[in-house]
Amino acid sequence: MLDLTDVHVSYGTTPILHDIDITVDPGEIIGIMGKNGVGKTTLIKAVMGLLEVDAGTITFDGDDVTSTGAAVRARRGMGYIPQGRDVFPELTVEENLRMGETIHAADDRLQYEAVYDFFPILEERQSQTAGTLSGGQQQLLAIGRALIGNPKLLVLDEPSEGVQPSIVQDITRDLQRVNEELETTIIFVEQNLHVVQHLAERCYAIDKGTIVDELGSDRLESREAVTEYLAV
Amino acid sequence: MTRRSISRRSALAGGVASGLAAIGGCLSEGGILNGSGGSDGPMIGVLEDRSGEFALNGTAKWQASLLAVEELNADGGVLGEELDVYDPDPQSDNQRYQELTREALNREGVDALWAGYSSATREAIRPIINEEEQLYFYTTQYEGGVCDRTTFAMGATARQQLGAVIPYMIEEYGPRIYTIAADYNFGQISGDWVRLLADEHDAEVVGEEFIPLGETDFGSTINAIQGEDPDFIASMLVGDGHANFYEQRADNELDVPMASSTTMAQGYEHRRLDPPALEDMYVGVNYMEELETDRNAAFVDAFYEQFPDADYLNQEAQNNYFSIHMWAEAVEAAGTFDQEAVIAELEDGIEVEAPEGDVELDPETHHMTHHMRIGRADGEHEVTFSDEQYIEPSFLHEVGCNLPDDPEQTQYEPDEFYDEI
Amino acid sequence: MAASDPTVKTTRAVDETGERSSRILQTRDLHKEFGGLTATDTVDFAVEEGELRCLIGPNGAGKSTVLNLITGQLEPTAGSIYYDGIDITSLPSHERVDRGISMKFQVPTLYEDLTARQNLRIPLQRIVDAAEFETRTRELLAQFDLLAEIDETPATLSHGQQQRLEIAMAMALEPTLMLLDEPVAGLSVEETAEVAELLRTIRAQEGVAFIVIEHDIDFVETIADRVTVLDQGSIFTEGTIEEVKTDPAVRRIYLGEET
Amino acid sequence: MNGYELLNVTFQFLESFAFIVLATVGLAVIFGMMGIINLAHGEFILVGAYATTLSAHQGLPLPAAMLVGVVATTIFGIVLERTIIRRLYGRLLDSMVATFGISLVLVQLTRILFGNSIDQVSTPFGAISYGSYSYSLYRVLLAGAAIATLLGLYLLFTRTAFGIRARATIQDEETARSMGVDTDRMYMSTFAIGSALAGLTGALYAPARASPTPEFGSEFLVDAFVAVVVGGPSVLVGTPLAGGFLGLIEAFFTFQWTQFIGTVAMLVAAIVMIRLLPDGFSGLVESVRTSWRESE
Amino acid sequence: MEGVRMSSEPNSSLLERVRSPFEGPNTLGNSNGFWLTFGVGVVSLALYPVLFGTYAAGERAVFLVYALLGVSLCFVWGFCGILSFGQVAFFGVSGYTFGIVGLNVSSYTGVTLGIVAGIAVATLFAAALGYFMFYGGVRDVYVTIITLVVALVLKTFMDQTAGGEWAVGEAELGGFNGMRNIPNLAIGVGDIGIEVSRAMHYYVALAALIGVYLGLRVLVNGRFGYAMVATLEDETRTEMFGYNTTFIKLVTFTLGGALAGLSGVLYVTWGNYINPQQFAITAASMPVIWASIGGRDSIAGTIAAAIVLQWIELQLSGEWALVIVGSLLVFVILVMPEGIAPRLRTFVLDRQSSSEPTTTPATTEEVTD
Repeated sequence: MLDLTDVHVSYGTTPILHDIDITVDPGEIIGIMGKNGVGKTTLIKAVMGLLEVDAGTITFDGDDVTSTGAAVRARRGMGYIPQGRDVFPELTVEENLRMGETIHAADDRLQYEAVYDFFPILEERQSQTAGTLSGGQQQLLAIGRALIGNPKLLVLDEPSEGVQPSIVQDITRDLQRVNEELETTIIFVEQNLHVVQHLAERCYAIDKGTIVDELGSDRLESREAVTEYLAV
Repeated sequence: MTRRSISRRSALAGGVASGLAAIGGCLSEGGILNGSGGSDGPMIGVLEDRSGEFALNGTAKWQASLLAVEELNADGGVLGEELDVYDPDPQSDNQRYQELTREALNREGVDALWAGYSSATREAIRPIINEEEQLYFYTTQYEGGVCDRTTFAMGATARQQLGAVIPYMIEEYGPRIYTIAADYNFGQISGDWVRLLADEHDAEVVGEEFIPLGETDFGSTINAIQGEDPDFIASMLVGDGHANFYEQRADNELDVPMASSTTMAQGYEHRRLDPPALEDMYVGVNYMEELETDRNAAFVDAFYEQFPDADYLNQEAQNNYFSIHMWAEAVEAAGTFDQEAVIAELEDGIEVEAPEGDVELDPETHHMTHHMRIGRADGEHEVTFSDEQYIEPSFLHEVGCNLPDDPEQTQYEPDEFYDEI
Repeated sequence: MAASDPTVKTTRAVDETGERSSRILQTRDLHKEFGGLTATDTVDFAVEEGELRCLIGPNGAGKSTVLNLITGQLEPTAGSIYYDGIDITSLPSHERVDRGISMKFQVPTLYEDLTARQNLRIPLQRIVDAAEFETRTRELLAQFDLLAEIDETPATLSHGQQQRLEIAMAMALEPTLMLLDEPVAGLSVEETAEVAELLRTIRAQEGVAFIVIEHDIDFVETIADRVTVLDQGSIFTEGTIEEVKTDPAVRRIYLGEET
Repeated sequence: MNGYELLNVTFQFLESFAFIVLATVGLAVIFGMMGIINLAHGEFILVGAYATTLSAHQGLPLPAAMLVGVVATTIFGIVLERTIIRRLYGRLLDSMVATFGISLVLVQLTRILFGNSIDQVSTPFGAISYGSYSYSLYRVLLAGAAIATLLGLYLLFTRTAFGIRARATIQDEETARSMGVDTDRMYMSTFAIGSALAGLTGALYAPARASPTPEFGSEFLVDAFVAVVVGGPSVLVGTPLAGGFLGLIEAFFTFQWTQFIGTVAMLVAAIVMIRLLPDGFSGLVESVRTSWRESE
Repeated sequence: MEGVRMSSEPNSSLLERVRSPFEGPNTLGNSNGFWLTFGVGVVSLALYPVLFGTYAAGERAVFLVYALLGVSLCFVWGFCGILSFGQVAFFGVSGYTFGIVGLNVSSYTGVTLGIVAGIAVATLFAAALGYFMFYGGVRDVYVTIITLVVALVLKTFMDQTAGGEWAVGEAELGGFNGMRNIPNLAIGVGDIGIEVSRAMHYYVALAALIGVYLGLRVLVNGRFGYAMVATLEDETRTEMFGYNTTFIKLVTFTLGGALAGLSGVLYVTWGNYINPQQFAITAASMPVIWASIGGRDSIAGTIAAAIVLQWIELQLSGEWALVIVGSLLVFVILVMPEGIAPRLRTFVLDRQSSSEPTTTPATTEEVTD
């Protein structure tokens, strides 16, 4: 589904990422964990095409998308859920969802009912402007918005950020349901222990701008193995 | 401008010689590389706008000037020499006018100059012309009052135009006048003349509004006129923006007749605007393309033969045309292109066969005695003429302008001489 | 070393109660909202003279907001800031700088067209005479190991050199409180160690107080006297690095586990 | 002030409001959405007016001629965007200089191609009479057209997928791109809409003005710039408020004194407004909305 | 003046010491080649009246006057990031003020006072407008639009000052027709003084231009210049070095107004005339065009562009003139957005580095400013 080979990225003159190799198979839920400031967001933006890579290749669904822009990647089936509260704050919930229609304009587009079925709160708040939602609701909206276009791959940047712990558990469950019921592949970056342990089937650990470890489901169950890459 | 400031400025200019100019003693006017410049043969300068704000009025002036020169040259030239024309486009830009005027006077050494549509342009270049004592023809109809030794005003003055049309309107429609005029020198002096003429004919100005140039909204003006309900409107509006008044007058179905000194004969509004915007417009003019005389028919034919795409042959174009011929006659009579001799010849009194009729130059004031007519536009914008009079430039006589005896460089304004204003 | 304006630094630190105190900076109930979202909530925070304080916390905890409130780039919705005993809450940034607060931004923002020498001149010319430019420039560059790069423009400097030049520029103003926003972000291990060494040296020599925002806990460990942990816009806990590291609550806020 | 005079002021207000709004919308859309100051805005209006007038002369009924005016200006805008403007995104000041150059060229080309003026199309509908007064019906109806234009823009930007994408692009271009929005095409379409609106203004005023000349567009420029500044960055909120505010000031002072005083009062009010509200009316509305939300 | 020298040469020559205050990183041209070109430029401008005569020189003096107006914009825009369309406002206000004083006090005293008054009023006007904007939080493009609106308001106002009620003493503002018979430039008291004739006006304008040019070079390479350029590049950061950037912008804007005022005085004394057209949008755009084309951070480039463009406009006549000028603008903006002078400098640098690869290690050689 998604392959990153030997990817290097810098921000201005500052090198951020180097020698990144990641493979995601269809239907998988892949986590990328790391502490603050190790380059997680940079990595996810490079996956989405919002940052250009200096070197290396990115293939998606069999096509080389290294030099394709974000808009094209989105229409090919990448659904992006940005960090924090990056919904369009001035648009209503419904308008935000309609933005999702541009993603992966396939015939089997998800109906709004289905999204509302997943996230009933969004139907309740349909005509409210997104900026007035709580952090957790905004996160649900961002996920719902991506799902409207029925993407092949969901790309999430720290879904737990700015969200209360109890809601984080709900979001984790919702994402698992999405993966099971819609067969959507998921890749996310995270530093929240709960999300990493409960959502990821397989997980890469990132530190100082490069992949330092890869953890299978067995090691993910070990709290010590995971906290090594997350804790303070 | 008052005479005092003029004389003071000359006094200052006198100080130059003792000043810095001495340092520049080694500098020649022409320079090493430049030679004396100018052409060998006779040349006139024609600075008329073909682009910018006044292109609408200036283009025909330029075209008619070229026609006159063409005719002179076809006829063997002036004093047997082919006449050249220096005619760059000043683009309705007064600074460019100043530059081009200096260029015409100093580099090209023109024998006579025709330049400028608006009074603003004339006033911008007149100091240069005065400094060089250049023979200059200003051909636009204007507010009047310029009494200047080397300047010859060929257009009808406000006094001549309004003097024809205002009394006619008072007679025809009644004594209550509402004045609307462009808010600058021309409009304000014209407004003074309307008041003066109203006073002379026992009429009354019931309302007066001066409107900034370029203004395009006249809703409030029209409401104000409707509030006063005058017998007729005296309109001295100027330019394209102001033409909107006529359009809006028709929209608002304001059917008060209008008298004007500025409409139709210059900017051919009766051709450009859809009827009946100018219905019942009466304008005091010395010339319009529609004038039905044989002499004019020949002139119009010649003009459109030369310039088939021309928009309109306006009053100012005719003035340019006849004054170039008049200048050529004066040169022939003087036997030289020397400007002083030509001025002396012009001041001797000269008559010329203009398309508007035979007209005379008034030696004392350097203005023309014009055939003034009332042109009226009907509901279809057809123009008819009536009430032709031969009117002298009387205002300058009254203020004592006598250029052959007292060569001055002034512009007189009526409010300095009449208490009624 | 002569300060620019002797009057500003002669006052001994006095806190808002009028008592003499060794606190150089004190905030009271600092509160900042952005269009309805609370960025910081009742932050009470004090820094002692010459102390090196690190500010840590997860993304979005409000660390940069606190820094910007101290420098005056942001205006608080409520609360006040005392510096050296004076209420500076409504002072414009440049006047706070005059009182001895200096700041190094996260992303290097050197003046692109100027050489290292000329970059340094921008802060230097505010406090020394033209005659001293060259000596002071060389001193500073030597201190930050950049003397060889004196005529280089930022584009030709390495990332680490750029970070050091920025710190040198902030230090040129001879501050009493220095704010650093992620000084080692994007630096290699060796470069990080160099910066840590540099900060320790400056502190020892000049007695400057520091507030450092940093994610790199190893780096924090090597430099910090005390650590303040921010979470959800409030101070979560404060203490030595050892105390904070072993505090299970701190681990929880970082890992997102429920308390 | 009697009843008739009140009607006079009302009509004058409606006329000022219509003029300011219609002069501004095209400029405001392009500035508000793309951050480009189009100094050739007046000449876009000129294109609309000329296309309308010339096709009316060809015998087209006025509504059809107006449509031609709008379409011609839109196409013209798209061509300019693809060839020149596109290269100037993010270069605000350069785009000002370039559009000024375009403006010079257009005015003079119009003169070369069509002469110093073209014959006018007369104003339809006649006048409303009341007491001794009357007012042109078409000019009053222009206010309706202005309101309809604003309403249309409102619907376009809130009800259509295009509008939502356009607004999303302004709020957060990066996220919009990651939602599959082709922002380059977004800009082209926005420029086309701005051009169409300028064309509409030209088409609507072609019959309400004296014969069009190459300087036709410059009449709209001052009001347009003033209203954009007073309105602030948000077109939908700013333009009607600026039109209403400036129109009221102009109408009142014009009624009380003269048209000139009205114009000067409007300009002075604009400058004072900018001092008080650097982000214009839409900034004010935004902060009122924020504080209202907080107090909830 | 300047303690820091770019060259690390210990015993710098006299020439270098003379040059040093004028050089620095904030002006593009600092090399021998540049100063040679500069010298050639000054000498040829000085020789122009000798070669082409005093009439031609008197005529072209206005090019230099307008170049000075361009410099006033270049200074505020290129060195402090304030794009002002209002330079013509200060220019015109100064011109009218000079006219009012000069026409009322009819002696050399009056003219001398007029010069002072014209520049002073323009300066105060700029200071007031700048205070209003910068301390009112007006930024970026809104500064541009406000300055444009101010110029247009002045035009609207001056256009209607035709009536006698708009006379200030002897001086009639004249409305659309403009103010005429403004005295020539002179300095003196009472009847004793030196008056500048048209031909000499050229040299006065040239001297003013060169003086302003060199003065500005000293300024922008000095303390204040560093502060200006720092403000231009990054306002927040500069604020954090303790600079009051709002004040720096105000001072810069005010100085720019004073320079525009100086050129306004030189303008009215050149043509003895001024009208409201000087405030119109076309006039207001001209300085922006010169600076854009010449290079907004290059004073010499702006001067050259102002002179050359005015010359081209004068040479081009006929209906296609404006089409050509307009197209030229668009072309230059598309092809060399930073302006011609910086582009030329890069070109010369490239050629030098390719032709002499081994010599002159660190010193950058530039030819244009």
